Amino acid sequence: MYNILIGGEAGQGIDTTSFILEKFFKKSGYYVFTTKDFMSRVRGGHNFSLLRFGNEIITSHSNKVDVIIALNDETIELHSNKLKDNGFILCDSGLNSDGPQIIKFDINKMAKEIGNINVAGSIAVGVILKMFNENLDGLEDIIRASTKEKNIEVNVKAVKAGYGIADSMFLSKNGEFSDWMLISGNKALALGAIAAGVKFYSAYPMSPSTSIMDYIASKSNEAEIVVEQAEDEIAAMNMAIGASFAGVRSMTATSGGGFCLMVEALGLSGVAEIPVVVVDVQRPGPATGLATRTEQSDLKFVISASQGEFPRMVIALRNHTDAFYQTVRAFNLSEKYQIPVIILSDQYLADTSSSVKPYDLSKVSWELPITAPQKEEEYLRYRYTDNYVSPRLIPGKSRNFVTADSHEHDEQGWICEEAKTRVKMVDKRMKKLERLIEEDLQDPEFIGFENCETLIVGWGSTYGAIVEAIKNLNNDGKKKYGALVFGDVYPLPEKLLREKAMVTNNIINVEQNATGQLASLIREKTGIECSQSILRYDGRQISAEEIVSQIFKGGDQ
Amino acid sequence: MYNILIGGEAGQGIDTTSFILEKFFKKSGYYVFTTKDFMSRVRGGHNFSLLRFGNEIITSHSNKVDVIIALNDETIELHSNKLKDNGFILCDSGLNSDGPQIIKFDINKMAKEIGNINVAGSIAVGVILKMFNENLDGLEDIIRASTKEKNIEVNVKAVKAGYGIADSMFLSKNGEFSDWMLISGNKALALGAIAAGVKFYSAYPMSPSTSIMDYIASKSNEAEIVVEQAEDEIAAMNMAIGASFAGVRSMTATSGGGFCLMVEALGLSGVAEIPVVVVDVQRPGPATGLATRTEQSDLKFVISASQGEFPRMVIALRNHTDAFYQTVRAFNLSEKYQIPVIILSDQYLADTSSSVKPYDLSKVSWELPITAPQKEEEYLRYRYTDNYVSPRLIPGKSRNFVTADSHEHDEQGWICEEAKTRVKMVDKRMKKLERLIEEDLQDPEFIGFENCETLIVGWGSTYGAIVEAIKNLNNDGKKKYGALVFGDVYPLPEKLLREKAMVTNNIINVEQNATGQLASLIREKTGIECSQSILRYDGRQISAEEIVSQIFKGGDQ
Amino acid sequence: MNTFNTYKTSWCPGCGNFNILKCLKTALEELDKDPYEVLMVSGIGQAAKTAQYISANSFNGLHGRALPVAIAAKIANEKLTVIVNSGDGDSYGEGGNHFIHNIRRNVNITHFVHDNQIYGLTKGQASPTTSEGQVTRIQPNGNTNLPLNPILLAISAGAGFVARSFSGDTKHLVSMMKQAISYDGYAIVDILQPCVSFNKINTFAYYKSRVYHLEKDYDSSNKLGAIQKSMEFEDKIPIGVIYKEKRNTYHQQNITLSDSEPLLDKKVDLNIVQKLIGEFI
Amino acid sequence: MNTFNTYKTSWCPGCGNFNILKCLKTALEELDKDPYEVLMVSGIGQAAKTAQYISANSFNGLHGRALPVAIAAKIANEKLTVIVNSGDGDSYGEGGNHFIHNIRRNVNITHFVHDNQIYGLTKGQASPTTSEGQVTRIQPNGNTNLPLNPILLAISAGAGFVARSFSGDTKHLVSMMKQAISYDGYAIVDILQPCVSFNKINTFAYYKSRVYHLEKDYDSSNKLGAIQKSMEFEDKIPIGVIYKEKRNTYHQQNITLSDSEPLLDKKVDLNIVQKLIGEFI
Ligand SMILES: Cc1ncc(C[n+]2csc(CCOP(=O)(O)OP(=O)(O)O)c2C)c(N)n1
Ligand SMILES: Cc1ncc(C[n+]2csc(CCOP(=O)(O)OP(=O)(O)O)c2C)c(N)n1
Ligand code: SF4
Ligand code: SF4
Ligand SMILES: [Mg+2]
Ligand SMILES: [Mg+2]
Repeated sequence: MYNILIGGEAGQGIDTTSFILEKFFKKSGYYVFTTKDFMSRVRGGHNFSLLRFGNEIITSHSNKVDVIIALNDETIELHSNKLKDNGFILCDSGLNSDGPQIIKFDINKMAKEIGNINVAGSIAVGVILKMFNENLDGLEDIIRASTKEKNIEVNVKAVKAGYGIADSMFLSKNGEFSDWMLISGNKALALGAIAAGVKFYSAYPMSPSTSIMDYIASKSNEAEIVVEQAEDEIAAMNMAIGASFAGVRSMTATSGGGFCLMVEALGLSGVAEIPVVVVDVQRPGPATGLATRTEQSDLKFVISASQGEFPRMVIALRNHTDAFYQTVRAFNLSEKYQIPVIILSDQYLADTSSSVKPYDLSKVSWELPITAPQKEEEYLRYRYTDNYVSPRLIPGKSRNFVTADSHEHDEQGWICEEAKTRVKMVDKRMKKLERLIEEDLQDPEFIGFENCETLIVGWGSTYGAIVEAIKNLNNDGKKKYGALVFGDVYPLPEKLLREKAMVTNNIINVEQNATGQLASLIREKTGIECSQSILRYDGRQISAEEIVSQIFKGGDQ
Repeated sequence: MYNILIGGEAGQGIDTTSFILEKFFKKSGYYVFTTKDFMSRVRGGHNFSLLRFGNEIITSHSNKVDVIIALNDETIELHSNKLKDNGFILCDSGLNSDGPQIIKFDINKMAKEIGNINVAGSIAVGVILKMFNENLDGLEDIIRASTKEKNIEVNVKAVKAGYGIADSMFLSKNGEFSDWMLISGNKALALGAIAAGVKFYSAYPMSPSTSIMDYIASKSNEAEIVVEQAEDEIAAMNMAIGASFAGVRSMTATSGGGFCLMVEALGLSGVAEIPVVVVDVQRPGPATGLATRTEQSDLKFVISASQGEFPRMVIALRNHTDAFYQTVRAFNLSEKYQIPVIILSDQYLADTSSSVKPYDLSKVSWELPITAPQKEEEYLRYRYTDNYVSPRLIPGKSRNFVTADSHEHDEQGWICEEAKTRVKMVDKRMKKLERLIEEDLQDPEFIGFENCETLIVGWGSTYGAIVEAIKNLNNDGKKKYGALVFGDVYPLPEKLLREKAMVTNNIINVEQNATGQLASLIREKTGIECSQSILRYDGRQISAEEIVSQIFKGGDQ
Repeated sequence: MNTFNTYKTSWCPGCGNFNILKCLKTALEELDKDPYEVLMVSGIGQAAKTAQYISANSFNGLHGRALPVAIAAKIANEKLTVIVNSGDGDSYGEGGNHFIHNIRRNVNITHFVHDNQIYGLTKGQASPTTSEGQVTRIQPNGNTNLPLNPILLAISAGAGFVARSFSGDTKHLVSMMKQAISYDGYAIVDILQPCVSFNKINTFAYYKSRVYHLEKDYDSSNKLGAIQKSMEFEDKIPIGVIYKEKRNTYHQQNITLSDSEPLLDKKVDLNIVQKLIGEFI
Repeated sequence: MNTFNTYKTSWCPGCGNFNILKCLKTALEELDKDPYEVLMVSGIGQAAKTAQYISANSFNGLHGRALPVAIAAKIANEKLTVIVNSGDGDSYGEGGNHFIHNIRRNVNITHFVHDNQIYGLTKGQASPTTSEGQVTRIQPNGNTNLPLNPILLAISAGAGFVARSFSGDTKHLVSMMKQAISYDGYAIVDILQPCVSFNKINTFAYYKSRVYHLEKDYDSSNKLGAIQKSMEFEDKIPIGVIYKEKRNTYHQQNITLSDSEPLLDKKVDLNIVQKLIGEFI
């Protein structure tokens, strides 16, 4: 397994550089996992990518680096401590930094000769490709996919030039992942929505959710989807609800700040029993916070958002497989129970690219609105039924009137203030959740020794780091470790958790927030207490190494 | 103690009728407690008031009624089951209803003779006043305060006419409450804000919060306050924050739906450390719900509202005393810790009038911004300090620049993405809450037997009913009961609760919601479990009688 | 056949809303609309209750948020006749941002604003259209905000059909409603409506004595003239179609919708999804 | 003495924001403003970062919400010179409702909109002022919304000072800024600004070749003329004070504020509170 860090300023082409490398490594069979760390600005500052690849499945980034491609001195200052003993730094001869592990080439000079200083990164790509013994087949196509037409030629030249000046250093490999997909979390989610049949997507741009809209918009013509950029998030959410009411699958995505503005309409979806899927790609708050960084601090917010009480479901995405399949499932459960389903992702997962087994469309099915036949004059939109869900007709599609009401209402959907009706309607709505718990809730994934002495609990995108940490901890052999990583977080699936809490009461929660939100949700719902918390809330994703070292620091080894 | 119910359609003058009666009873020394039950419409439907009065302190309404003033047949149909055995119904001879307890007068005919059918209620008032042996001194002034100039004369005539046709029936009394105040929950809150020095009040109308704005607006000239009706709740909240930043005490009030729109700015107040007081007068949700009814279902929402994590305080108002003093305290704590403080009230408390001991202004003090002297060039708005609160200068008031930032920022207030600073700033903010818990958090009020066998827990406006229920339960003598009623709900004061939970583990939560939000907050924070839940969520307030009967039904007697 | 029934209302006797509802029914019936293909959308307020009082599909959503729901429903199913009935507070106050931006989108829906120049349901606070100086419960010294001129604003934001009418002029209102519903694009009719309970200034008599029908030779296609006309709102208040222009609709411009197969009839094509998956391999 | 410094910026080289910031400093210095009495308010976006780059008091709030903060700060302390710098997306998109309604309030603040006709910070989506047909990441078939005309809208909503300028015309921009800051009431300057990274249509050259100074004899007090002028936004784009009118300000009309003692200097009078308590006895 190798780990390459590419660092420089915003605008120096770090994205393109890592994109090209990714593609080559994947093509030749490696499993690839690339994460991005960038500032909230268009030019300047310091950004970097971490490109990890190897012949086995990789579930998270690592801060131990084999190669650093440094497009400026700052990169070396900031990251040389991450370099492994046998690692090296690749940079232009013009940089000031020096040291035994630094290898300099005349990259900038070559770039100028080729005619564009911005292709320095591509020259470095060439150097790396040669070092890793890649062949340059398909170079032009890959470059075409990552840059504008007019820049293709110079970049091809640049890669070739870099390739020419280096020597191969690493053994060739024989990975099996060349026919897997390489996809980012947000694109995987967007693809899931398209497969689920989303026909109306409304949103207001907000990092780190915007690339979902980007992708769906770019495919809107072929997939016959209407993508509407709303004037604000209030409109985005109300539009999604309106379109869903009228009979198409709809979705909106945002980050925490935009979610705030959707909260009122979330309750509308709840009381009016209109399916809708809302994605919150989390970033550090409060308020504007850190726009391009990662955090898992909206859990408690989204499970309690909006006044009053109504059923909702919250699914946290753990990885690029979840991002696709759970999005499809979100649409189906939203329809089945006529409730809002919130998908929680975060900047880490959103912007990370990973190899993933091609999505299997035979696993995709579509829950349709129940339209139990009944006599015309008897249709009641909010009819009390045995399973608490009322038939949902589509307005204009039958000779029945379809209603939706934000007030408390009677079975017909008219405002109703009667005490008895109020209680029956609240109960009808809340019971849907009980049914969901019975029929559809998924237990967290268990990893590690069945009879573990220490149990890690986590949720969402820390999945990958936890999986790797458990593997390393258990390889170590001193103690037996296990982990439960939650995908469905609300309602909280309690069964497996309670079972595991019987096996050990040494439970450690790993979360990307300051207050341990999952741990307190677990305490609230089950009374189970975590004995240690590993919390990271500086906007950077925790790694497997860090989890291991924190566990050891906490005295647990 | 007596209990009068006045019922009829919206527009039939129920408010005026009960206002006049209230005033007379209070004047002659009774303790008065009036609740209102009305529909979300301006005319028609069914509304009623419950006027309870007596020579002792009354903390809640009761559904056992001595007298019903029925302005229409519907009132009799709906409420005659509430009538005590020795009670009676007063109505016009023209009504269809009949029965041994119904006393009819020619009220409508008399009203027509006086020249206005709408004074029927006032005639009934006259009848009642005579029955209760009141004298009519001050009649005209009281009527003036409740109606338009042009209607004063007919109403005076009407009351006198009613007075003339009845006989006195009840003993005269000697109450001590004539020099107490008679005030509604919302007015008490508004008065608290004025005493606290609110100078800027921005809000968007929303039942049941609007009467706070009404009252402050009506006193804005004399108390020198700017009241601004915002274009929406987003503006209301951002305005309040802007004015506070610039140096005046500000407040906004709304109900759950409007609070949704304030959620993003709540986080702004949190991260920018700008004091602000937000009132959520709860009504049943979700969404539009039941606009003029009561519920306590926003607790979990407001304690987790907004993305990210930041300190906030939530104070639930228990009664008309709290409404004043806790509002003053909210302003002070908001300033002391530079955090948003949320006041939770509800429609029941908001619209209920009660006698209350005149507020003592000597108990009112004002926390001022800390402006620790320092050298000009050294001022840092977000300086790290030993007590986590940074000096808060007012822009333009010194030769220092004052900043506010919604991003994560450094001590100076500039955008900062550095990991270390992020962690220090999150810690700085969150530690303010720990300090608040130590220095300022108030334990719930305990009522009943110290060594109780059963402990009731509740919060906010159910206080009065719980107090009365505990009295009745303990009078009964079979078992020992106690209750903890929370005012400060977030952070949750745990000390007394933990003590009491040692005394008994038979704990019953009484709440006006469907899911037992306080109970789950308690479980989350302390692990303490409630063994029974008494929940009411039909939009009507629970009474002491109901609590008692539910407890007995739950097998606890 | 195409009869629109009225359910029980909760308005005050004498309220202008009654006649607006009646005119709406007449207009729909005269246009031969099938009740099952009509969708009434509204926010919250007295006017907004209209959706609950007429036999058609209905969406009674959040205060201020009728437009986003309405346009999205129309996008989902263009066969629906989508009509918004809502108040001045709802449409221009809380919903102001949607008002401006949906004009720009030009989805083919109809927007009837029951403009009583007051917040009725919440018992009488100034709305965006309340007159300067008018005293209310919250504005005890009189409203100091410049009243919003919805006609002027709608034209300025680019609306293609902008009309004013009066709840007390049945024939005129029915005609405006029919034209607005028939217009291909976003059409707004600002309907002056007395609120007998909370607006004692802009009464029936007040409007009655001021409104006049646009001159016979009035040219509603002249934008600048229309803007000038829209500024008349004092002693004389013109009613009629103040501005009308042909504009491309949202549906005409959107590639997915332009084939006029309703969006809700389009099915997922798994071959396309499979192709998209392939692009990542 | 009254020097406004610039802190380190994070804008792209070549961005129009640099010159807007420079002009702002010049304008403030030439108006002899004391930096400690200036409050810069903004929302979120590239333009909105302006508040962070100039030595003055600053409030960098939420996306779209600069105006409510700004007017409230001015109400609290009228001695502050309150200036909003924010983007077209921030001011007209997310913040559209505050835009319209704060014009109606007429609080004496200044609003500089850095109008690059694009969402810059979020990397290039259509803003309300993006041209029809312009292709962006989210509008791959081209923007179909009618662009919002901020000048026309501001005049229609009742603004008393409405100007347009161009980031590339230093002298003009400084002059507009000075006039706007000096105007007694809400003043808006829509500043055309190239975004070199995400708007490849409305470039420096594009604006440069189109903008022209208003004719010498242009009458900025004629509302209808101003409205007509505001509709010119194609091959030729007029810059200058398009409309100006004297209007009563919020402070002049509000009884509490009309004595010109700043609100923040008014203290609670316990005698009055005691009197109010008495009213309930
Ligand atoms: C988010 C939110 N804020 C406030 C309200 C309260 N509210 C209900 S209707 C209304 C105003 C109604 O005025 P208008 O739209 O003019 O309708 P009218 O009653 O006059 O017909 C308000 C403020 C609400 N329901 N939701
Ligand atoms: C509630 C919310 N929604 C969305 C965003 C994301 N966002 C930040 S800036 C911006 C648009 C900026 O465009 P503009 O105001 O034109 O400023 P520019 O960057 O072009 O100067 C958006 C959508 C946010 N910060 N908050
Ligand atoms: S309050 Fe006014 S608008 Fe509402 S129903 Fe009564 S008269 Fe009509
Ligand atoms: S993205 Fe555009 S607006 Fe933002 S700094 Fe760069 S050039 Fe300027
Ligand atoms: Mg109205
Ligand atoms: Mg912009």
